[in-house]
Amino acid sequence: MEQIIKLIVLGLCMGGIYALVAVGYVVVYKSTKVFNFAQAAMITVGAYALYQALIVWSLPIWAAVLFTLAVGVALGLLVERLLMRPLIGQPILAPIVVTLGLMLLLRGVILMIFGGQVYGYGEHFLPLGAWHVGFVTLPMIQVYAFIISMVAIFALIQFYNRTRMGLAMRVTHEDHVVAQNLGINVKRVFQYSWVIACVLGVISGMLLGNIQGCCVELDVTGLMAIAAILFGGLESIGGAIVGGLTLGVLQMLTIGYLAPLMPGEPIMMVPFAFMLLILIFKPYGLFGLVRIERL
Amino acid sequence: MAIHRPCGTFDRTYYEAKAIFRTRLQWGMITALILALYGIAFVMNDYLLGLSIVIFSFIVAMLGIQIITGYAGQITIGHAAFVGVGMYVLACVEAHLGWSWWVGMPLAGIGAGLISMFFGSPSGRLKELYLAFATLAAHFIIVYVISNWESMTGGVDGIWLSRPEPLLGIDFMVEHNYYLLALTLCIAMIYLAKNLARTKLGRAFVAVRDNDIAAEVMGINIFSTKLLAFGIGGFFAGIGGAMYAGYNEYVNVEFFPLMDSIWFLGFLVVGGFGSIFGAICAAVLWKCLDEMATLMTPVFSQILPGLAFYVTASFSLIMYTLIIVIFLVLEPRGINHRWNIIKASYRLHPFAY
Amino acid sequence: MTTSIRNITKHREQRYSYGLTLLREEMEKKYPMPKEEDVGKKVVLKGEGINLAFGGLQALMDINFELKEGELLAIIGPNGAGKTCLLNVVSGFYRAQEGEIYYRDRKITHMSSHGIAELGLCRTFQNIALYTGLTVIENLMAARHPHIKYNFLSGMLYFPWASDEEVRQRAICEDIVDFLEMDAVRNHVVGSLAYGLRKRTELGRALALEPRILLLDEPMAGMNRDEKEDMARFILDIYEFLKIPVVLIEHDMGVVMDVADRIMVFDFGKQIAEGTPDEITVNPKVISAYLGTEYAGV
Amino acid sequence: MKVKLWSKVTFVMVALVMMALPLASACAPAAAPPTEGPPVAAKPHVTIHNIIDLTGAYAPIAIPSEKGGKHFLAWMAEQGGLDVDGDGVGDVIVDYHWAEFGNVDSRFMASYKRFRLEKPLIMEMWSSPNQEMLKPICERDEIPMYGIGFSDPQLYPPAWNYMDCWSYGESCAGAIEWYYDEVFEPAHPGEKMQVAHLTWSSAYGRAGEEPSTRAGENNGKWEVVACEHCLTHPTDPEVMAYLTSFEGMGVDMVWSNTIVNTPAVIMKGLHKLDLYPEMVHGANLWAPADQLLQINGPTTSEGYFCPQPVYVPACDPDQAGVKFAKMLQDTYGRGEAWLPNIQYMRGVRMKANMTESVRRALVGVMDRDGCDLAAACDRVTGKDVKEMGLQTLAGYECYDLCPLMGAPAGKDDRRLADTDRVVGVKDGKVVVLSGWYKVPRLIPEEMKAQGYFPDEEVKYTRTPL
Repeated sequence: MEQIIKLIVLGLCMGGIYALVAVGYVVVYKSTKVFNFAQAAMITVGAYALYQALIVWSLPIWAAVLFTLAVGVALGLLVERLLMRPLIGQPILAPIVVTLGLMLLLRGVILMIFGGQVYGYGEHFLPLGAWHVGFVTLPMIQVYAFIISMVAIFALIQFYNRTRMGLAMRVTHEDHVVAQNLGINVKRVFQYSWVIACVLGVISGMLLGNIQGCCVELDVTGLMAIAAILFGGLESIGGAIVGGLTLGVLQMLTIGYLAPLMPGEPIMMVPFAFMLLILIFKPYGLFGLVRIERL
Repeated sequence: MAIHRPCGTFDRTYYEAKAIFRTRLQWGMITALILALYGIAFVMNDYLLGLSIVIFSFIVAMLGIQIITGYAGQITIGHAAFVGVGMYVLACVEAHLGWSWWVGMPLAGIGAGLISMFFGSPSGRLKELYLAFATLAAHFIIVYVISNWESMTGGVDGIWLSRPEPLLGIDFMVEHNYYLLALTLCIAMIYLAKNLARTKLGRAFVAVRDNDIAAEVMGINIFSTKLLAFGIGGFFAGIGGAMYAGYNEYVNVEFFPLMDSIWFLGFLVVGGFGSIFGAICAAVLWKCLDEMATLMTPVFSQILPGLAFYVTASFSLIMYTLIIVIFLVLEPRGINHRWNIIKASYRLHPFAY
Repeated sequence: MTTSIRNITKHREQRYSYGLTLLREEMEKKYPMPKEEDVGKKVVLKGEGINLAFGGLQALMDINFELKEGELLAIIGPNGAGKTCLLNVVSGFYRAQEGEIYYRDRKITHMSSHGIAELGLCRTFQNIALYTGLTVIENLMAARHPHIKYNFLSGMLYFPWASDEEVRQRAICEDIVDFLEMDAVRNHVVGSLAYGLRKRTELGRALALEPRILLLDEPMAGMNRDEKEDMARFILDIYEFLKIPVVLIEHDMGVVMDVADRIMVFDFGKQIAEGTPDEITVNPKVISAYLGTEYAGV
Repeated sequence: MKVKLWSKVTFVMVALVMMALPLASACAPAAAPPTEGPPVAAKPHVTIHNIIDLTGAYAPIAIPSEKGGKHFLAWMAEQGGLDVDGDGVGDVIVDYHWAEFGNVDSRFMASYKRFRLEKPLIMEMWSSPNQEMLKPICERDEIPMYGIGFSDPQLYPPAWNYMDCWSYGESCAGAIEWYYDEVFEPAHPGEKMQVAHLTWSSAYGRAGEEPSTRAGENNGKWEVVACEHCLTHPTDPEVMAYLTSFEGMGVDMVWSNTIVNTPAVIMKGLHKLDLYPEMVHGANLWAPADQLLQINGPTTSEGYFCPQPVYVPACDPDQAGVKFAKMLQDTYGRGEAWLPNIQYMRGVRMKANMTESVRRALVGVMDRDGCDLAAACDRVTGKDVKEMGLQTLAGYECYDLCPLMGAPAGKDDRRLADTDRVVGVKDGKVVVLSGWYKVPRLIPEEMKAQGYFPDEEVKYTRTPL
């Protein structure tokens, strides 16, 4: 029992970051109908950007974080303008290939700048240590990461609900043509979506870089968040949050209880096998929208 | 196509109209090309032969994804894993049953085809993006099973296997004999793929790709057609894998990473969807670029000492992606389309249209 | 006038035929032609109490219809009346919540779409749904799919019999292309064709599937007068040569009144009238549906 | 219009590249860069080869090692080449041909085939699956291959492959035994230590599992209770959940056979969950403590240890070998402050061993055939390098980079070192925790049954020196 509670608590902490990444996927998909596989690489970019600012340039924390966010914004603008806009109107395969390619491209760029070395923030970012609540040990960096993720998601929801641009974005989610006819600049909306997604990506990158260290393989977490989205459906932010938290807990429980029974590394296989099952029985995810096809 | 035909070549029968090569010149050129490919086996060194063998294997595997994604329109991000299944079926047949490569090779094709069909079966309900997710899941599951089914696959240690047994006194341990075998197989597979594309099932594939709802209402069973696409594509992947594993004489689970699946898809775009020629171009380009990346590293390290490691290390990733993106943005129909334009302008010269 | 397929493939020579000879010959081999006495009497397609709803929206309400041998039935009604929905239900693309559909006394309500198509219920689509990447002739060949006999293995290996079969089927498709007067564009990719030609290709594709009932969903929508006349001529010719019943959804009253034997009128998912063109023109319900109640004189 | 022009230009470029590629590949063997340094006409040449992975999973270890090797070769070129007769002046120019294969096996194989045309004397190679792939092929081609480290299937049965040190499994068993003897037993007398493996799922990662289990069964000191696997760069849930369940099992020690990123996450996990010092973590030599300290910072690195076969620049600055490596780095490196590290030392040592075996082979050929040096350079083969070079390296001092090059121990022994020393992090500093000791030799029983290692007396005990 103790074990289960420990695992669930830790899983929820990690689930916060998954939720953050998953929301990044959803934001872009809702607006542009492009599934951005490269969201995974944004995590790596965020982690390394913070490393560069915080450790190499020895900036104060606030400046380093601001720099990283700025990198996220710039990346979002660049990607949208250079890669995605020329692809508007092309068949579904084109954005899939481009975003997958972009993932590898960013990996290559990071390799070029930083080499294959593994880096870390040492003790310069969030405080280390742990809180003890009963028998549960709450690692501080994990709890901070969870809180920061939730704050970021909350800010995003407020942006959607409270601002003019948020309203425009919500309209665009429904239908591009209608939005355009209403005088909404759909291209601007796309731009905003990409920027938001990239910023979310670099935030999760900073948090993950702190927890796991900077390495080009950080994008694995991003790939796993794909499984989280399928729990929640591709088009719902609430679903992504629930999916992320579920995935975190599910992974913890899998490893805690299933892994001793099975050989090898189940961390990638189990979420994806689970996702495959969900897809077979619920082809649009658990809470996804079912589209009526017309002739 | 008609506009690309020269004036003066006309068909008198439907047999002529549906032939692959319709003029004597085309026949002559393709015969010369094939003879040349066979001929250079005896002047190339081991390195070039090996490179060509790898290219031939990847052409066959690339034809597989061309059939699944290019013709039938079912996006798969797990193709490298299907190739890997082919390698492992061959290796297991050789290691556990003691059968030779000649038996193992078709079994590898069939095994990979069946696995591919199994993971393609969600395509009955899933489309496009969701199918891409499902095949991504297939990649992880296949890799997991292979690296953990130790009694069958030897786990992560891999399996050694042997080259084909000598046939008619030809010893395939000699590099150029294996090259000839790979070339023959590759040409045969290209011929099969070409025939598939121009007959009944190929048209059904394209129908499903272009408009699956209409295809269903117009008498094509789309589920079985999609399954067949996965099966046949997987068969090609398996044969490619078997050719490749036979050349390396060893298989390991690290030989088909996820990145390869992405390159398969990406270079398919570069080559051009729905064309056999495009698949061939894609595989040749991919493997030649690979080799160029290897060859460039030492050169770079002399030009840019210090930096060289990092520049060259990322060369393949950055360069390949840029090529793919440039093609998608500027020429989404790939090399194949450009090639057709070049052919047309040659034929129509001096007229523009 | 009848040139046998055998002769054509054997002598491998270009021939010119008029009037779907090859297709008709092919169909006669499989099914008996309708008998004279059945025409206009024997029911070939029947729907009973069809109900279809999407969530809360009732798209079809208790529809009953009959199509008789050799009959040209037109379905008219305002936009959104459920005409296309009915065709979708008949061709198995939508599943009706209630009701049964019979084709020549065979229940087809739960058959798969492609199975229904193989039985010979062939249709065209309101919004063109061609295989855009294929040429006109390949589109027709793709529609021949259920009727091509060799399996995919002999296709891949291209055995002589597969080759012969291809040529035989090609001849039939070319015949259809000739009939539709599309010889000039037969090798063009349909994505690049003009609207009228694409509509015609759709008709050709339905023909290539060997229809025993032809379901046409607004074949003349968006066409000019000449094109409409051409299309009407093709429909009448098909009706004449193949002796098959045709269901026609159309908005152009002139065409409908000229060609139809019988007309069914839909409004808001309900069947409000049925009868010969003359009866329909004076039916007050129809007038109220089209022009408003004040014109209906009720 | 603009786009069209661009598309044409791009297409022409790509087409040209495509056409040029096969041509370039054909010319490449001839055009490969000949030397690292100015060519001297009069001296004869020999060539050593390397196929390395600088981008794949092994990049963090390959890059510093390769730098070390290159600096060493540059230094040697500056001395005038390989000094065959021992008079302090170089006699033979050592050409160095290398290829980066990015962990893509087709590129690896092509590079091997390309190098094979040059009749290589000795070939250095990285990454376990490819070494395994080449095991029978190298034997057939009579090319000795020299690897950075091996797992058991590569070492047993012996083939034409040599390794820079012991196998990963043996090193793992040695380090666990050290921990048991020196730390665990004094604190918990009479108890059996519980060991858990948390490592990669690849052949390299799993290399420690089976041998350490076997060694534990044989000496009765510890018991392997779990073998779990994580990703190359483990995600947090993996490490946290595994550690939580290890805590439930009462595990005393976690071992991972990986490169530095995995121990970094595990150490963080241990400290995050407050499991240290009840549970400690050790990893193999490729996860050196100084790198870990850089990544994690002093607090979360506390208590980490790993066995190392060479002197560690961070703790033995006065050793001659370390000074030598520092000199190399200062002269030829370009201001990378973190070098030289352990891997740099290993890289230097590998190149030193390779050139030394070539030197011994040249001397041997001159003796055998009675020819001069130039003729010997032409005549020397891979077989000569194996028999007269690599197999005679026992006791070679290797610029004092490490003590006691004790191997090869026997006819079938392919190891060029069998000593270890445990290095760890204590009070935020990298310190040496143990003296030098001989790692146990763990030959699988079935190998002995097959008749290998007849002259080998298998010792299961770690012998301190």
